[in-house]
Amino acid sequence: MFTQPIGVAHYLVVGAILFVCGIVCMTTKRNTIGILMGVELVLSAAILNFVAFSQPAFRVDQEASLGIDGHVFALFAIVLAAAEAAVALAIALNYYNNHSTIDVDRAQDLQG
Amino acid sequence: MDNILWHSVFFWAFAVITCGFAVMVVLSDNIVRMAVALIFSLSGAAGLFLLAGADFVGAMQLMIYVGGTLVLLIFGVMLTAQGPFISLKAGSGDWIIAVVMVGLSLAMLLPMAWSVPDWHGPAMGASETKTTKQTALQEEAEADQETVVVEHNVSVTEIGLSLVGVRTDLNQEDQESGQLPEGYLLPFEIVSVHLLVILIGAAYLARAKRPRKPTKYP
Amino acid sequence: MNLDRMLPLLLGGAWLLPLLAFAIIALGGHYLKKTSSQHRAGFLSTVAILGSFVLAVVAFSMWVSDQGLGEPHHGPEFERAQLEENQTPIQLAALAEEGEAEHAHDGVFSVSGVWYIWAQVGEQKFEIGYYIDALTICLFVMITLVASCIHFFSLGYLQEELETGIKDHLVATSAGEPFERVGRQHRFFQYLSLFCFSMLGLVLAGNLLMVFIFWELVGICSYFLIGFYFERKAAQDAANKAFLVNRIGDLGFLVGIMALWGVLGTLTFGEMSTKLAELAPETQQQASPNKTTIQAASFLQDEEAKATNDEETADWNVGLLILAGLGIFCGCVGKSAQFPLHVWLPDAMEGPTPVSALVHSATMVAAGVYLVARCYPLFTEEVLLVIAYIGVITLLMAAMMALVAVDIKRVLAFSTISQLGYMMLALGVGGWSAGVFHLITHAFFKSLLFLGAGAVIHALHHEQLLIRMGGLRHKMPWTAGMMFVGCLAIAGAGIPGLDWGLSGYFSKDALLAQAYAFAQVNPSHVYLYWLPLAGKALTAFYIFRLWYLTFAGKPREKKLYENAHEAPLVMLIPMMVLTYFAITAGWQIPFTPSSVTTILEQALPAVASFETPWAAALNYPAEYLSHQYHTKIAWTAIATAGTGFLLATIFYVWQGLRPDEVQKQFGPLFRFLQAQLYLNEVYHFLFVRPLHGIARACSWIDRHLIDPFVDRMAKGTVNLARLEDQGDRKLIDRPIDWMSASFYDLAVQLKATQTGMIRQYLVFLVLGTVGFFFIVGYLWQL
Amino acid sequence: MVESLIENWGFPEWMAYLIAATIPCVLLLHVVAVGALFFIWLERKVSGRIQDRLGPTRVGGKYGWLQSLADGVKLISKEDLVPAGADSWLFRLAPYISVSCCLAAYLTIPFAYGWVAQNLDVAVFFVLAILGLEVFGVILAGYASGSKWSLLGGMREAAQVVSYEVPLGLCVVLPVMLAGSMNLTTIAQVQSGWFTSWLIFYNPFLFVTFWIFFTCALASVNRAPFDLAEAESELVAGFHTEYSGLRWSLFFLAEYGSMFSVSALAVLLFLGGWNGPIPITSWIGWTFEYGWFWGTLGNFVGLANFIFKCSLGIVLMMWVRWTLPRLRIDQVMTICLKYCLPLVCLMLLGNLMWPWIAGPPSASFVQKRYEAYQHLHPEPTTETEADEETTAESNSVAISLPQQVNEKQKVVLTTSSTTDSSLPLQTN
Repeated sequence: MFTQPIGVAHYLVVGAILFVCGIVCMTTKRNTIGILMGVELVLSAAILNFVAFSQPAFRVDQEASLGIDGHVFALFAIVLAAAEAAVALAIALNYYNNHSTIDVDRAQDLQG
Repeated sequence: MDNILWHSVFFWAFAVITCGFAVMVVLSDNIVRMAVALIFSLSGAAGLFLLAGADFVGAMQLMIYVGGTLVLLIFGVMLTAQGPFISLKAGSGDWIIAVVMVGLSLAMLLPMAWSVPDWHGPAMGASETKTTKQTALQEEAEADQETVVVEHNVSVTEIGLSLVGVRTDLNQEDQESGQLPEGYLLPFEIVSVHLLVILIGAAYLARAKRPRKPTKYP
Repeated sequence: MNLDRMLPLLLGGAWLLPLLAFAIIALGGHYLKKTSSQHRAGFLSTVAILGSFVLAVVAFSMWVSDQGLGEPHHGPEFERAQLEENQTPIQLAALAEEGEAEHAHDGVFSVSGVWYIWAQVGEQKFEIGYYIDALTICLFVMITLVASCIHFFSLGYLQEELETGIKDHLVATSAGEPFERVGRQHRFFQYLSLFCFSMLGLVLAGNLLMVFIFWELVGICSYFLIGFYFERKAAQDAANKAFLVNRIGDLGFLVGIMALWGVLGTLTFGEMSTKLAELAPETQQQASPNKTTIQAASFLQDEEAKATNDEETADWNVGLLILAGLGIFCGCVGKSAQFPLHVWLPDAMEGPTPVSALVHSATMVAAGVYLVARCYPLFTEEVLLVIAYIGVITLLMAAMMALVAVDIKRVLAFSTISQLGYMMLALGVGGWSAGVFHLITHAFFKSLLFLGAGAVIHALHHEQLLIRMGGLRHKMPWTAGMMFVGCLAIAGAGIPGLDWGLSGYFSKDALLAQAYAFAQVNPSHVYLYWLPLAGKALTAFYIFRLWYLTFAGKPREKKLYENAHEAPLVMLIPMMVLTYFAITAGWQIPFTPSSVTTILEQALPAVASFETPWAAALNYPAEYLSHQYHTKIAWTAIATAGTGFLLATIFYVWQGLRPDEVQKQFGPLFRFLQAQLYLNEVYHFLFVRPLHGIARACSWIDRHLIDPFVDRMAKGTVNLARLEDQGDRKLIDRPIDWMSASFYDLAVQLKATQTGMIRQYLVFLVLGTVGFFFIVGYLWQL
Repeated sequence: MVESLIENWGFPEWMAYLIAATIPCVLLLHVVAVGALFFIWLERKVSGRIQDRLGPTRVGGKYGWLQSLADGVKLISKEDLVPAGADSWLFRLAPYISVSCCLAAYLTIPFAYGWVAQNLDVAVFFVLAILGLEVFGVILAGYASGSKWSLLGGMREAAQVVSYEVPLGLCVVLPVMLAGSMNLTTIAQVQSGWFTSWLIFYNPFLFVTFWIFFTCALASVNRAPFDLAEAESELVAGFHTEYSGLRWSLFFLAEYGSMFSVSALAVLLFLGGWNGPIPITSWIGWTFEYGWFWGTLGNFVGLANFIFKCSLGIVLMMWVRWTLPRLRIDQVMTICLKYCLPLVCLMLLGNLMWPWIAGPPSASFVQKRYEAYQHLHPEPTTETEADEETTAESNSVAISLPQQVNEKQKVVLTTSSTTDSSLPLQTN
């Protein structure tokens, strides 16, 4: 296990686990901020994949790596995730002001 | 023992931290503990970034994600918590659905992750080569193992220059011929403006409102 | 110094300054009124007119330095020579024609031009232009000077209009209380500025059409100003009357303008004389004294008829020229309140007194005289004769009415009419410069008299009846003194032996001398001399009657007398200025042989030289020829005026004759005069009542013939619309309603899928994505 | 170091790596621990002097040298309490987060040339990030204590640190801009020479920025007058009200460690790092190029310089603490968002405009920057031609971004032509 070099696939597996955890977090938490945390996990998984794909030493065909592009995309993803968190948090606070709770199951005002 | 690759050791350590705390995020009912677990999980991810040669992305992850966003999150938790240790537990039905989704997603994602031999890492692809081209590459890689294992760290300078529109990682000939992209100046600007808009929007959304006060019409 | 360039600039500026003030007050009057310093509107207006005055004086001095002051024609030596030779009138007339021919081609120096062409029809242009000669400049100076004085006076006179609550005792509300209203000094000054603008524009105008425009503008200003106290019924009626009566005159004016257009093809003053010169010789050749009738030919003669019938064309030209002259004079009759159309002026005294002073004595009513003077070359001899006779009738009639008037302002109003009659007479008998000279002197002393009257009225808190005044000289010595000077001036007081007198002395003297000369040449028209002379006695009588009743004797109303007070300085100083000019306007300008008359004579136009079928027997003596009669006329005139003065003194000071007894004696005449010859009633019977009848008939036709038809149409349309409405509902609305209802039902059924559960959506999302990848990843490959 | 361990000493590879990793760890731990002991003692003495008293005088002699150690012993021997209402897991965890973050910041701080645990390219950024993480310990402590005082303290700390991170980050941008690198070693090298070449004296904007940086650093390490999180007059003791014993001393340790690290950052960014005010070492040739021994000796001088400057910074912080009264929370926010932030933005703009005002940077500065860059990315010696060319350029041409780009492009391209395998080349 420790004698083998690491490849993209390893990162992908870690990313998949993070992703799945995020999904489960989003579906099982009733707390708005819990859902936000799930989103962060999912985004983190995506960023992990970007970074993994941009490291040429992680794959056989080194020329196929993303290089700088992957890093830049990862950066953009982080920045946008921060922005998203700010807005979502603002929405959550607003929701809490109006409903005195942050339970998303009660947020059914838009129900059809 | 001599074959131990320290890189792999640290990878596994960080992977375990990341995944373990991610699972803790899922399993914990206390929102603050979730947040703490998330912090560790994301910090572990930052470690993975550093291992993958993405110093700057890792630092960014720590700075913005962990240092900024999560502080905000915890702030939100504290502002909106009714009791000291609030927990909103999910029903068992939710858990069943979640397990089904976990199963389905992993069943999809893991085989996909392992489906491409190229992605298995430099040393593991030898036995699973399928095409001649890949075989050739593998042989070349094995022949020059030292070169392969040397990692490439993308320097901050390169990223910074690419963000202002100069790609230093490409062939100059290709750049001069105008066939390659010119960097990320435009997306960078768009993201900046986007951030500004988000800031204003968030401030607007979160500002204190007094719904009880009747509106006075002139 | 370039007169051509500078004069239009200066006078145009003087003309537009009041417009600026008007615009500012009109747009910002509300603001100006609200501020604490409430004189703002008044000051603005006053400053504007003062600016105009300064510009006019500058223009005048430029003119004088360029053109000189003018010289008396054929100095005293010539006159003496003429007297010695003791020529007969006929010979004199012949001489006159020679002299005239000399003078006619001296040429009148004038500056004319065009600022803007506002319409062009084919070759014809309608221009905004100017025509500046000595007359224009003198009138500019006079108008701006008098207007400045009156603006200042108004600041004092309309002081109470600054208050927010004014009780108008002449208007009663339904509750019997005096009507209370907000003061509107700014409106007053707004109208005053607009008036000054219009009046200056009228004088500056370069063509008759422009004159007409400003003519109407001064008319509307007069309407506004007469109706300034529009809450009062009398003021409303007076304003309407003035406006309507003026319209009658203006109709004639318009006809005259059109006729002139037909004859000359131009309305520009600068081009008129040349066009007339083109026309004159031809007319003289073609006209035959025997032809007394004009064939009734169509205006729309075709080319052939014109070509073949030159004689007729010439006759037409003369006829049209007469028509034009009469028409223009008709306008002047309306504006200058001459005999048949004079009825509006006495009523116009309902306006504030400064208005009466400026508009209804000094300037606007003089506009008619000015127009006659300006269009002088156009008038044929018949027309001039008509003008003279109308003038005589007016002056005598008005003077008699003034004898019996009891309202101080009405006396002055009749006096104004009378004096305007004198001017018309002077113009009608060929005394162009005498008429215009009298116009200028009259402006000074009449506005002085009006301002004095205003001061009295102000002092007595709007009491205007002469019989309630008396003895006011003790309370208002300054006003009394200056009024006395004004009375002397209008009566024409002077010392013939020294050839010294007040302004009226010179102007009336010149005027009567010209009438005398005319009567000498045309013996059949000798009344044109005697009647004005009689009028002079009447003038002296009524004006001193006014003065005695107001200032002399004992106070008749104690209460009024007690409350009376001298006018404030802001009112007195303008009066002093006017007094100065009322005394000196006729004097020679120091160190020169010239006077206002000589300056005016620089613009002396050639007298019409058409021989026309009807008045071939008339002779017009040249004006300078009348100089020989001056001494004689002066003595006569001063004698008649002295008679009038003496009579007035007997009546009202020495009480030798009792006015009420005389009144009883001449009861019918008295009532006839006091009712203003029953002219108002006659007009009412002749014009107003038939007009009402016609209106009633029109109304009946409207109600019983046209309305039912319109009603039927409307009903039919409504029925049609109902039908269409039904079609709309059944054919169009129903399918659309059905469609929207079914969509609504569909939406209601579909909304069940929207649970509002975020986590549920998420599950669907994930399952969908996973499913998609399964399909893509496994099925697709197969 | 690893190679020498394997080859000279015969260690197995894994043990060599282990040893090579342990040595810096232990050294750094000592810096923090001993430093904290010293500074705690110093603080007591300084506060005593400022308040016109003597401070500790008994333990360890006249100056009370061992007072801190005695305190430490006392604290360790105290009972470790966990309140019944607390979330015990988080309560126990919080001090460790604080102290480990504080320690982690030392990873990338160079104490002298080359004496750095991890010579990261993004060192400045990394330090800031780690310092930002430290706040978690405080927040968690505040939250997990189950006490209202603690919670309020934690909330204040969170708001304050999140806000002050913004101007702090912007302050750092200025030196980074000038040095053209985020590597702390490079930034320090750029400031070598006389003290006038320290970046604080580079232009007036940087001078002002240093003081803004100092203010914001005070706030971000939660020192007076910004110590709202532990305002004893309002919140008893703020976030550590419920703590006692060793855990409490860990918070204390973390505070002093952070003070040292922000001082180090200030020194490295603005005050010349390990460079003395007078370049004596370079005159006598004790540079790392001269030889291992003399270089090391020179480095020790640099280390002394560095630690002296850091200590000065800390004394300054103490001075401020015992001089200024504590601010209210709204004043703290006002200072950050209404004064520091606009001011530092202004300074940033001013620094950008500086070449237009004062002309291009001096040739010596450009030369130093180029050399620092060369140390970071050593060029192959064979490429003399490119070297000369670049040096000439950097000597003669004024500072401007395109020129920098050219320089770096050239460097990168020359490297890529020799070692293909180490650089990614996208062909598609």
